[in-house]
Amino acid sequence: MAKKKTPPRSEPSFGETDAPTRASLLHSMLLQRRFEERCAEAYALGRIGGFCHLYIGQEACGTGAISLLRDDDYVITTYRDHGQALARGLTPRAVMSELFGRSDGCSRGKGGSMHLFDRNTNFLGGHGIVGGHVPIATGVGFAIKYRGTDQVILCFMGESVVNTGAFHEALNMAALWKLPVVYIIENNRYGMGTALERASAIHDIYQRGAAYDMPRAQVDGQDVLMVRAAVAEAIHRARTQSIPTLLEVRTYRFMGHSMSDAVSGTYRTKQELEEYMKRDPIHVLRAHMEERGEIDDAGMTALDEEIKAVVQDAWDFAEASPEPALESLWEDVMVETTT
Amino acid sequence: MAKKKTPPRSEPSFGETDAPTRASLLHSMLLQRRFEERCAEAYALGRIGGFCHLYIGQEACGTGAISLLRDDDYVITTYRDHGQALARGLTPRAVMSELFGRSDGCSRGKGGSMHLFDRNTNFLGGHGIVGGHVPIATGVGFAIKYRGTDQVILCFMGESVVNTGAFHEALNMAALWKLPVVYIIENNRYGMGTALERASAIHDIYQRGAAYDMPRAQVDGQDVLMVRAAVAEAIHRARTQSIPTLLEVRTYRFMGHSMSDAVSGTYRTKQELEEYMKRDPIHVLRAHMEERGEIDDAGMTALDEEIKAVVQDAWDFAEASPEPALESLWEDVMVETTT
Amino acid sequence: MSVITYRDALNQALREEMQRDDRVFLMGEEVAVYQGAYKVSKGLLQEFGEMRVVDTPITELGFAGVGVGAAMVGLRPVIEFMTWNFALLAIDQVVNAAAKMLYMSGGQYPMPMVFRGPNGAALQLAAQHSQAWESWLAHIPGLKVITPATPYDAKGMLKAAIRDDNPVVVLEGEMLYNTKGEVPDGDYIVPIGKAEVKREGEHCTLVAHGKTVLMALQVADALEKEGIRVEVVDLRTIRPMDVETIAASVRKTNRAVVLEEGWEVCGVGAQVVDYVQRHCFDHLDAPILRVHQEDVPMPYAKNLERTAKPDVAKTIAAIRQVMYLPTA
Amino acid sequence: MSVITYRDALNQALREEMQRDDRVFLMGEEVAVYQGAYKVSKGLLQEFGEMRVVDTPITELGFAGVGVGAAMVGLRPVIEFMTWNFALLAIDQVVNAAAKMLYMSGGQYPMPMVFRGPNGAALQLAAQHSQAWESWLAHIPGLKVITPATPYDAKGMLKAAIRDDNPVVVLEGEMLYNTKGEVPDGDYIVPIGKAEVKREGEHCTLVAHGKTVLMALQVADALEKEGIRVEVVDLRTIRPMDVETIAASVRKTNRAVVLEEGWEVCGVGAQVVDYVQRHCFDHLDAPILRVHQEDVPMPYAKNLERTAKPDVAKTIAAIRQVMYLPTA
Ligand SMILES: Cc1ncc(C[n+]2csc(CCOP(=O)(O)OP(=O)(O)O)c2C)c(N)n1
Ligand SMILES: Cc1ncc(C[n+]2csc(CCOP(=O)(O)OP(=O)(O)O)c2C)c(N)n1
Ligand SMILES: [Mg+2]
Ligand SMILES: [Mg+2]
Repeated sequence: MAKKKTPPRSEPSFGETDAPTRASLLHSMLLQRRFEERCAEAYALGRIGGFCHLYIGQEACGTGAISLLRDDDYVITTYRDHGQALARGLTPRAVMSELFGRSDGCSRGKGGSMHLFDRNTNFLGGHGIVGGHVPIATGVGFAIKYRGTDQVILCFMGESVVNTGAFHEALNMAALWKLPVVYIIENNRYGMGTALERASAIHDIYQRGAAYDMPRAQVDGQDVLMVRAAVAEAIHRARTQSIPTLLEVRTYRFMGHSMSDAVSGTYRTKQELEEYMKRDPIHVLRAHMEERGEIDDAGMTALDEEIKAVVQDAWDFAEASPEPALESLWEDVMVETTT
Repeated sequence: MAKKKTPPRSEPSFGETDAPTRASLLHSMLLQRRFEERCAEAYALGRIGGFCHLYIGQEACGTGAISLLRDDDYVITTYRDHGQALARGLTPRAVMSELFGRSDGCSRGKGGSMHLFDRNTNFLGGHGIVGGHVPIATGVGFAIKYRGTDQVILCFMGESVVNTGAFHEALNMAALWKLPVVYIIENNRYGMGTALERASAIHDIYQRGAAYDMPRAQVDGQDVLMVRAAVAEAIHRARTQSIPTLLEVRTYRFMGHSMSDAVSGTYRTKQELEEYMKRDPIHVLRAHMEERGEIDDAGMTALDEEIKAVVQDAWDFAEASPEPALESLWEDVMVETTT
Repeated sequence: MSVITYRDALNQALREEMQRDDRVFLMGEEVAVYQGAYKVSKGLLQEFGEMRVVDTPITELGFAGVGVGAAMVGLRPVIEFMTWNFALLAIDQVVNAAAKMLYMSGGQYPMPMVFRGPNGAALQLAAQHSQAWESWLAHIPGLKVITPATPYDAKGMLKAAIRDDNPVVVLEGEMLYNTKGEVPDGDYIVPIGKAEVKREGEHCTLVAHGKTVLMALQVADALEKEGIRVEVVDLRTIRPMDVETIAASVRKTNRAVVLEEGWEVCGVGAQVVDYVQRHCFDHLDAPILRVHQEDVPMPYAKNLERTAKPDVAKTIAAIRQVMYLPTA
Repeated sequence: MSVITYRDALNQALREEMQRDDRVFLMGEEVAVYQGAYKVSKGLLQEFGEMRVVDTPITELGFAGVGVGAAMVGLRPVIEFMTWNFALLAIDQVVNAAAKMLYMSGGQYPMPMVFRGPNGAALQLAAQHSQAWESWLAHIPGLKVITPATPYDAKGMLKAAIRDDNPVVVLEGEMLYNTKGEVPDGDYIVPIGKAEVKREGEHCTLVAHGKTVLMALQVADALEKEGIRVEVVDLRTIRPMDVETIAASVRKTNRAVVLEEGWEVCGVGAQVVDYVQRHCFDHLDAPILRVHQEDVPMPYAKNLERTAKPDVAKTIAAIRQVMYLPTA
């Protein structure tokens, strides 16, 4: 069961990103975007059911952070997990099949949108209880230290999580025991309909890290290169010194909280939404690349077409994937013990 | 059910304590000390059962803080509640009867050492789940604000509590909503056998308040006059501005965690204990009073005799108090609804 | 009388009780600005203001405790859990504080409060969001536990719960919120602790509660066509359970099936079976059978979820079995 | 074989399993420096060091979650709750994470972990510290729940639990830790899922588990003197329950009483009753009776506590009643 350790590679230096990396970041972000646009469509058509939380607008956070990981590192996140799953390398086919509730889904159709898992890429889910996965991340950090490897785990969460008891207990332990965990708060300003300012007594929430003497920073979450720079530093600290970090990545969600929530109206205005949408993370990266002459309109169109085809393929694959066999209902409750 | 509001009185000015007040502080602390010495005896004799956590060494914390309250204010605390109950004015008879499990006990014999309650003095218990009473205190603060009175609540807790999720959730809400609660951490350096430094990532734990932008301070908990000064300021802020405060009162327990824990050995040394015992809060206050010529050896002896008689009376009363009637087992599960 | 939804019935109950008694307030996640995650509290913020309709941070343990504290000093909190799945985080406050305060204090501190929210599975919400907690809550002395099945009962019982001086757990259902029924416009109370025979019959007793009552009525309809008359007993209150109404029915029908949406082991049905065999031992013509969720966490896939849940067909099969009729 | 205490039996199991497999570690409050609140982990810190015997802050939810995370990536955590009363704070991690991870992930993430600690009442610890949680835990698919009653079973079953690739809940008892019995010195396993007839008899089946097994044996002794031979079935595992062993006994005795220390409503006994009436309907000569804690929070006063708890006299009365004998 012990994980094989990948050979050491050179750490990307802080803040630096080369052209191929930028291209792959753009590819990943655009894939997430197009993928989720089709999710919205599939939801409307009843192909996807239950709760479905889209990541549109926040792609730079997960993409930038995950792009820095080694294969043997870990990722854990909330129910808003499609983007990070794709960024981590789960195939669009496996994810779409899961959303469609099919047997080729990454969780065999049992998890659905909120519970994407993939052992191959160390993608530890997809968790539905707000705050619940934060102690789990701390536990993975503990296991890494226990084994003495130099892996790290990224733990993504929404900004509401900082008010939960689970967050507090988990961060105190990680700091106390010096565990290699990078806690990444994706501060999209709202937890469902509750603005950060109506839920937290402090508004610069990375300062919650002060309560644990934990290294911390606030980052522009719409610029994937800034995210990469900040996360690279945190990963480096985790990997080489086994010290955790708390990062607040400031972002915004362009869609409703879930598919059943209106995009704007009750708790945020259309103007506010439109203002934030001007800083679409895909446009921000594209602008960086255009400046450097790395992409033009034609390139962008070609990329888009390519990606749309990939997403269409995922849809077709998912649709063709069989429903789970009814007997599988009773499987996976218990595993056969072999020891 | 609405509480009658006591007429406004002048707030004690910060830090000032007059001679009669000092005398009454000494009386209260010595009463707690002698009372609990007899508790230890009663426990050894099997008169008291279950868990029994003594307050010896920490008397200045509760005594100083509670001495500043109005009758209509509230107190809530942990299982280590004998001292604060007596300081709040529960009679030694009612408390001893409760510890003996008798019908004249302040909780009718149902609560025991960890669950002293008294509606007459707004003593809201005596709670056994570490951290559990902290949100309850926040709720009392909420109710005060809801009603628009100028009451306050003091919430006592051990230093281990700052690591619990309940603490975090409760303090964030109190700060967010500006509630008149004074949270008083009695930092006696150990939670059972775990030294603060092995449980909390920061050691100046009043700084946990920074995570909620809450006014905070650290106080010498062996000097009742210092405690009074700090708590007076916090109460004033709560009463006049409805702003909560987090106070860390540095103290030490002279006994084991509970009656079943050795006084020293496993987790702290005899030397450490003896060092701390030099700053017995009763001696510290007595020295203040001797300096001012307010007490001498004879006065002290007389006071001690008087108090010992009161405690003996409590013991005799408790012993004579009948066991609860067996029918009472089924009472107090539900109250008859009258509305 | 108007025909309104279960959701609006709850909303009326909250509004009327808040108008009637200014110690009553509503607290929980998204109850105010958002008008309730399931819109049960629609309009209440506007009518009663933000001190009485209070949005909280995501802190189930914390705000349940805030409710306990407020109740201790005489307010009458209604604590909404967005769903009861999340209430697991708060269960220490429900069980160790709310349910025990009166007892531990020797009768000094009643807890006039309500914990409410949707319970059980909706559609395809998967394992962490599809759980029914009535058997857990009913296990605890010091709590009352109610599961209204109709808009009429929802309004009348929530009002009773808010006026009760004890902690009352109200288990609603996301799948019930849109169901409709006749509801009196003004004030009325449906007492806690009384089951109701929702349909009379003489061949078999079918005990249900909450959303399975609707399923039970469908079952009764279907079997009626074959001449089998099923008596549907709606528990309405799980604790304290109205054993007499159940027993009276079984003494008449001599057979019983218990239907619930939760899991089997130590479920509500097990307790009903225990009562029935003790009270009706000599009247039983067949073992009592139970219908419940399959013994697995809830899966996401539509076909698996459908198979996991109790349904009309499974219930009919159980009834036929206790009647020693061939199962289709 | 040596005669050792239940506490030492657990200690041996932990030590041997930690020697056998370096993925096994123990975590909880006071398990290391303090040697365990009840000294179950005595000497382990000294033998295995602070990475494998880990003191935590008071954070039941947090450290249960740490265990889940460690198990996800292949360690085999043993999480100690100082008592199961405090585990209510952690129950979300036990139920929503540990019990569901394998299922939600479609079989990818087994949870080879143990949650253990003392359960139920000791002496005069009052309402918040005297609760028995087996029925709650047994309700949850995805968990195994065991309640060893003797030192022999304690060692053998804890070893089985640690080697199990699924989350196993081990309910011990503060009142059991000092009890003594014969225990093999080396390695052996008592399999999870098998009940045991601890005493044979033909007149009545008495089903018990955990510390009530000792009470059941006293009951059997006492009744033996009157010529009533009671068969004592020790469940040992609550989930999955060994229905066959119970049913076989009842088919022989035709009567059953179920004894447990927890509360009545939806307790373990209710489930046993449900199984027995379904499997032995035609064999039962009397309704099954249950003995359990009175339906109140636990009081502090000695006389009240004694009255609240199940005991030998109440159990004898129940057995006499199911045998239609006059109750003394
Ligand atoms: C413990 C718990 N309480 C409530 C919920 C319901 N809920 C799901 S998401 C959510 C808001 C979370 O907001 P945030 O953490 O900011 O993440 P975001 O959705 O913005 O990504 C809530 C209240 C839940 N899933 N778990
Ligand atoms: C939630 C919970 N976990 C564990 C315990 C057991 N316990 C009782 S007191 C205590 C230590 C508390 O230490 P601290 O808060 O510093 O208070 P002190 O006893 O020093 O006054 C522990 C672990 C408990 N009562 N509740
Ligand atoms: Mg958010
Ligand atoms: Mg302490």
